Amino acid sequence: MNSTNKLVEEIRQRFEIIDVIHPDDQQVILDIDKMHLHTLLSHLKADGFRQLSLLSAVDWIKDNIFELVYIVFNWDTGVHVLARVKLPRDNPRFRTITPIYPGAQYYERDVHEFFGIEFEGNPMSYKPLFLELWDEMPPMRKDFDPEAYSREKFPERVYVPHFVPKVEVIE
Amino acid sequence: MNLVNFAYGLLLLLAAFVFQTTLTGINRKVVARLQRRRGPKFYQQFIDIFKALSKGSTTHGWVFDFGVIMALGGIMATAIFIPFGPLKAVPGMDNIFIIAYVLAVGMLGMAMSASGSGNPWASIGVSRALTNMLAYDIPFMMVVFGLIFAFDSSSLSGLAAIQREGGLLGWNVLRFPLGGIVAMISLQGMLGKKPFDSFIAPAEIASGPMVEYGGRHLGMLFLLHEYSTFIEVSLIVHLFFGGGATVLEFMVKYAVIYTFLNLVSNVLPRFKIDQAVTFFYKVPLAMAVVQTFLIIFLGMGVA
Amino acid sequence: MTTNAKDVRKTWEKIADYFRAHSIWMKWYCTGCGAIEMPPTMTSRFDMERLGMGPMATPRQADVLLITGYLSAKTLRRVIYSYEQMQDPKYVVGFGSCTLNGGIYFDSYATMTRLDHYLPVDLYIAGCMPRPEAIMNSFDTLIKMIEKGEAKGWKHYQENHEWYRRNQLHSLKEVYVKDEFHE
Amino acid sequence: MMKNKSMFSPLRAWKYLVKEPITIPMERIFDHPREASDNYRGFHVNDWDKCVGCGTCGEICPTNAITMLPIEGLRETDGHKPERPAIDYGRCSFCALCVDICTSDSLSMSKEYLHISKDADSFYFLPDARGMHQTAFDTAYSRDEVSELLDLERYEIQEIPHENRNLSFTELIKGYSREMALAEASRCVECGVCTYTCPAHMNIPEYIRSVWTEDLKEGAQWLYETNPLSNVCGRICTHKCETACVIGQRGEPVAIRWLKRYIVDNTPEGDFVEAATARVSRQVNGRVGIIGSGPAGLSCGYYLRTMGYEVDIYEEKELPGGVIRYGAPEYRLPEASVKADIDNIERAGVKFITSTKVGRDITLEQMKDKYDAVFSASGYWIPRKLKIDNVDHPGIRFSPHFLAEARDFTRGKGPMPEFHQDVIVIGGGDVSFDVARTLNRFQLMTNARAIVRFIARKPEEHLAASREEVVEAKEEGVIYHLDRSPTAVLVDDKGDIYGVEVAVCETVVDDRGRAKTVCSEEKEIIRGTEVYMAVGNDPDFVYFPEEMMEALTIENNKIAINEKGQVEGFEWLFAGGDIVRGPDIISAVADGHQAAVGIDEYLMNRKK
Amino acid sequence: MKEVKLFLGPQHPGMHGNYSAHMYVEGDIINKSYALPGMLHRGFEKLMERRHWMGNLALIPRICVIEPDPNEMVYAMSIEKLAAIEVPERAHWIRMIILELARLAANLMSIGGIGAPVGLYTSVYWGVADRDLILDIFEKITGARVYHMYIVPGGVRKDLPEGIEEEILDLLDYIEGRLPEFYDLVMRSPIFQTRTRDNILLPEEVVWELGVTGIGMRSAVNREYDIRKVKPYARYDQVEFSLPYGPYSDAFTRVDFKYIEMAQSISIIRQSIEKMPKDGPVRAKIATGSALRWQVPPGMVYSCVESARGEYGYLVVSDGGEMPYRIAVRGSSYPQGLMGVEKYLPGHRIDDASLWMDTMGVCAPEIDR
Repeated sequence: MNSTNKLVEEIRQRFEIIDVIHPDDQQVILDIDKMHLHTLLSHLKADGFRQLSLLSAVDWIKDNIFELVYIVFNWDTGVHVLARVKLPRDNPRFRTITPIYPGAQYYERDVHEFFGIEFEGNPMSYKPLFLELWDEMPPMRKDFDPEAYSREKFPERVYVPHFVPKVEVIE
Repeated sequence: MNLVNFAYGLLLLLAAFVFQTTLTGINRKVVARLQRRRGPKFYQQFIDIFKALSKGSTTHGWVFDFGVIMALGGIMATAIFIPFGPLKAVPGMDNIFIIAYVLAVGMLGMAMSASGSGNPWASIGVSRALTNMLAYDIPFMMVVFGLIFAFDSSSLSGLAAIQREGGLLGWNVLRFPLGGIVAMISLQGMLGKKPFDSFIAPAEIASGPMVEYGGRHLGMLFLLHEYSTFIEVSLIVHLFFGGGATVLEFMVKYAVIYTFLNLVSNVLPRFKIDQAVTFFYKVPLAMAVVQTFLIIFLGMGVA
Repeated sequence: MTTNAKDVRKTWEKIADYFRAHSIWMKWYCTGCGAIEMPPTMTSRFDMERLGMGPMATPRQADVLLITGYLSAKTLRRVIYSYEQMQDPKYVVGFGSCTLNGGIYFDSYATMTRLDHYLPVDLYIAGCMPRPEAIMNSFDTLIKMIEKGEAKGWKHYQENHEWYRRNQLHSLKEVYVKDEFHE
Repeated sequence: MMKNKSMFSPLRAWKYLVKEPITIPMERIFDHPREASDNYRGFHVNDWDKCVGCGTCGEICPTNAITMLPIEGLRETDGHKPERPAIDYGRCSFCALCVDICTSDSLSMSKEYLHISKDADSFYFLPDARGMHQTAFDTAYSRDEVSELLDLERYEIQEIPHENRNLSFTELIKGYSREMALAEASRCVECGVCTYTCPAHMNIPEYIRSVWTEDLKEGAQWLYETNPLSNVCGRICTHKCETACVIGQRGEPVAIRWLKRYIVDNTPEGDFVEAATARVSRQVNGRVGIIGSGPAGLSCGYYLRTMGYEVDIYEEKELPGGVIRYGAPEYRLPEASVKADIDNIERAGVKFITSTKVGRDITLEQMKDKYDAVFSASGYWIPRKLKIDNVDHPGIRFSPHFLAEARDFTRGKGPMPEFHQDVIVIGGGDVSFDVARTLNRFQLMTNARAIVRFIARKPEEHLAASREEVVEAKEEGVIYHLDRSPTAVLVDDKGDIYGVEVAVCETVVDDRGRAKTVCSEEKEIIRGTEVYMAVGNDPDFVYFPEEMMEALTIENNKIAINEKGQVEGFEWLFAGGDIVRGPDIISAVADGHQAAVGIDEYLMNRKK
Repeated sequence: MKEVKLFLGPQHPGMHGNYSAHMYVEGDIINKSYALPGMLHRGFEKLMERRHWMGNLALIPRICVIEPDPNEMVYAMSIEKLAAIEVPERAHWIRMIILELARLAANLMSIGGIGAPVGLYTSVYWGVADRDLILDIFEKITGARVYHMYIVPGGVRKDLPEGIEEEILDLLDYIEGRLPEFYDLVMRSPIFQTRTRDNILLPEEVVWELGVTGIGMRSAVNREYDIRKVKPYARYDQVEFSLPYGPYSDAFTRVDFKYIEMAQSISIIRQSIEKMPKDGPVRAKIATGSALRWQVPPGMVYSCVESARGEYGYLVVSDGGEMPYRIAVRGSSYPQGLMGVEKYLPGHRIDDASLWMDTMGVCAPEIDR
């Protein structure tokens, strides 16, 4: 954790960090207010975290929030920073980070498609990507039941078994 | 041309088809060897063609249908003029110019038909095929003109006979080695073998002109392909390898050349179309120019 | 007179079926996982060209459509489109669990569960995914079926087109899709 | 790598023109397909002789491919369900998790991998040992200890230290800690085989799940569903469920009894009481009298109460509970536990009329008149005597009386019973061990030395008592004289007992697995000054009037009843517990419940 | 010239897998292009939330069919981090052997498969056939050819079968002997070089803009950026290997690097077999009880490994239950497969579109999930 401690110290001095978690020695989770996320990411990018590894969301349906996770990576130190922000679950919207990490464009589109989170400033993100003619709520939301959907849309096979259950009485 | 000649011609056509298709089948086995496998049965190509002919097919307008028939007719008509070794259906008509002319009808029909399908891949394929044709035809024709100039004959059998008089060394490929190389490279292009097959490249343009063909249409396309291969390889055998005094000699020469080209084809990747054109205009064309220069102005190789 | 014509047709069909059986060109469409066992089957180790089979670039040229595993709704539309472009007679082989009853994706919102609802399937292969040996054997079975004239899925599709189309529409809403929407 | 290009280097590939291809020959694909590897995950094979039909394979299956099909011709027995897994090869992903988790080791996968058919239904497959196409294939993938997905070892329950535990009557088992209980509960696979075997058909998987999800209130509700004596049963149940438990097929069964105990010990009292009383109906449909407040009586009373009947339970002794109050020793079943259960039943509205013996203080006829129905569960209280010399000697003491006295003492309601310092216990069942260990404790509590000699006809592994009793008693210093059959109590000139004469016996197991004990003529003398006999008890049917006794069918001391608990010939009279089934607490609870249902049905029908 | 709209895929022979790109073509030049993913979308992330931690074992490898093992590894690693499990030493080494064999197989398919877009089918036939020999080894070790389900949380599922080490070493010798033949056939061919040299460039800025990883990144940024080096997992810190890197990334370099990486993989496997403890446990339990009730302590963790195409990562979120709460997958070719196609495929000729997909390492199933 030594390698990340300095980094966290530095970030703490500049930003209000709500919480810091170290899942392993080369990884830091930073909970941050959504006001500060963009400045944090800009700072991190200038600090060597040049790659956006992943942008995704978690649906905490019990707390009625969406959590966005931005994972940035510094190839020189091998440190992943997971910056997390929370959004209300009803009418979730956030600002895009494409000006900082252009590669986020499709991740945002992905998150929009699967969670329904809107990213202002990224018009591309409103278009469908993986799904075609989707007519339900965004499928990765926790209250979406894929099995029910599947049953309704894609009927299952009902077998007419060939085998006669073999009668071999076990004493 | 009377009825007997016509029947004779049909018979030759049949022989050419059987011969070329069998050879294709055998070649598939040879290439399979190269690829460390066993390959299909030697008569697989027949089954493929007949199967295709037995299937239904969709038309894409009369241009599409007519083009195929026109192409097949044109090519088969050309094939009749090609001497099968010493055998000739229409004596005196095996003139290079006639062949080149009738061949063009076939190619045109093909291009028409493919464009008629309306598929963009097919259009790209056709334009590539035409570009390709332009690329290999110029060096090839230049060399052929040199030959005609040298021997003062444009008859295939005549040219072959002249070569045979000089024995093995009389073969044009040895008399005019540069021209021979140019001809072989051009033949590779004519046959649409790698590296010059960009007009049917499956990985690029989904088999190009053939993209919309299926069933009977495809069967005809296969027939057409066999005949055009026969015409093109025969052309080279007659022009550069002394033709055939006997049918067997012709067949052996033919088979060796065809197999050799196939083997070369299967260890090479393909050029992009612009690279192919550049290549043809750089290497073979230069060689052809030199060769023709040597023939015309120095008389080199001319007995 | 009529019976005579029928008999002649029959003989002709028999000959045609022989050719069709021994020269099966497959549609080169990797719809799912099972496609990863196709390259070994096609290439030197198993060499399915020995059976007279080979991949073809376009649906027009192909005789058999291999559904190599699960089909997402998105793929299913394109598969149906491809199938309808193929020339008669045409055959469909379903690979592995997914084509039978959804396989491991039985509860997925994106993939179909049973293929024979949408396309007539001539043959199924067990496995997830089937090994090349199983694929080769299935082709052998298919060849025998065609020789005997048993692989009549395409006719079934023609005759029951309504039913198939209804199922397709139920699951997919639209079968033909314009792809521009997402650009 | 070399990067110079060469027109000719690709031509090197031509060398393969003369080399043998690597293609697999056709016959090794079609005629004799290549054999799969020894580890291959091919089609399933299921050894029906081993399979217990637990359905765990279907639970783990990530594709829902496995359904348990009821098989005609198979019977449900303890630890076996008459079901076998059928596998849908339209789902299966050949992950073999089912093989790894198979409790009975019956599932494995073979080298068979070819199944091609146009018939989709043929992909639904009921595996047996013969493979998919009735051809033999070698077994390939099978479970080993690395790929094991079950937890085969029990988590240790906390016990009081072994040293000196026999100095007092403190309960031996402390119970599970939260972590251990969760760990133990996590071993359960929820197959439900135990439910069938449990006489009371308790919802065992459900309450173990409640432990797992830490919803103990729900757990308590599940317990009261079928058993109002969970405190008791969580401690001294004979746990037949554990012998049926499928985890026990290969490892140690889940400690079902201790998990039940964990629920009763850890549920907040309020929740527990609520679970017991919430289901009680306010409506009154009738009145039922019950003879005997043992487990059967309590259970019947409780369930009748929940169905809306007024219930009076008659008890001869001072306190209700019967065997659980006057039988089991304190170190197994503390008074507080008994009280908790009985209090809850009382809270539910069951009335106890104690110190009232039916037949003495009230006659059966009176009861018949007073109540709409009567349930008799009077139990076994008359000690059996061995047919040996001097068996009527006054120095011989019997288990019911001794244990009752001991229990009164530990409860603080009586003096310590009198005993000698050198005693012999004759028995073999759990009760005899209760006697021996209680004696052992008494001796050590009053003296530094204890001599308890234990005589049984059978060797250790064939004793009727539960295993832990045998082991623990030995640890505590009870001296075993096993394989000895008493033939006489030896009395000296003064009339005092000085020992027991025994014959040396041998137990052999025959081909069918039945044990048979044969005693030789060889005799031994085991010395001791007092003999305790714990060889079983008999019922006391004195409260039945004579004419009734004649009408009743009594075989082997057991009254015949129908499946509703009704005594044949007397539709108003129901019976249950020991007098119907022989001694077993959980069976008695089950009988009580069953009789309650029977009574309800009878009275409802009568009303109409 | 008129602009024509063309579909590259999903059933185009030049497309690897069920993936599609729409191209607006003028002449032979691509003007605009868009990726159309989703044909292989199965909703994995959703399905994983509905299965037990162990049941997911069947699902995980199916995310990427070309190289399933990194999926298993990264899933196992995440759980091990969350549950703080110590993996037995021998298991680490076995995992490395499996992962490198998988990388070898994927690269073999790739260096053979590079023949397909350029029309050199002989190399395809060779490459796939040789890869099949690796699959035979996999079958012996894991019981399946493609979806191994072998690397499990806590270790590996079974110990190595007896004598497999020799077989692996023999196979490595064979493959090592075959590599120069591939090189002669493909890489030294002047026509191949004409097509690939100075073609399909990947400049450093683009790498950072998109987030391209793997060989593409290493060949462009001139650094040895590889997860195995930067944050070693398993026992990669105890073997010696060095990966190729360079400042100029064209199609040829990227294919060329694959040859070097294969040589490195072979070396890593040999070292692993040598250094691996000869016996010992290979699996640690991740939780108590039966697999139906295995739970993973709550938390969030991101783990990544280096697949043949770059950084492969899972974001695993557990709420302490019997099933994952959320798993997000970072497929290594996600950036180039989606945004790369949109921004950097235009400008190339349609002849090169398929080659672009191939040398950029676009793998459809891991993008679609």
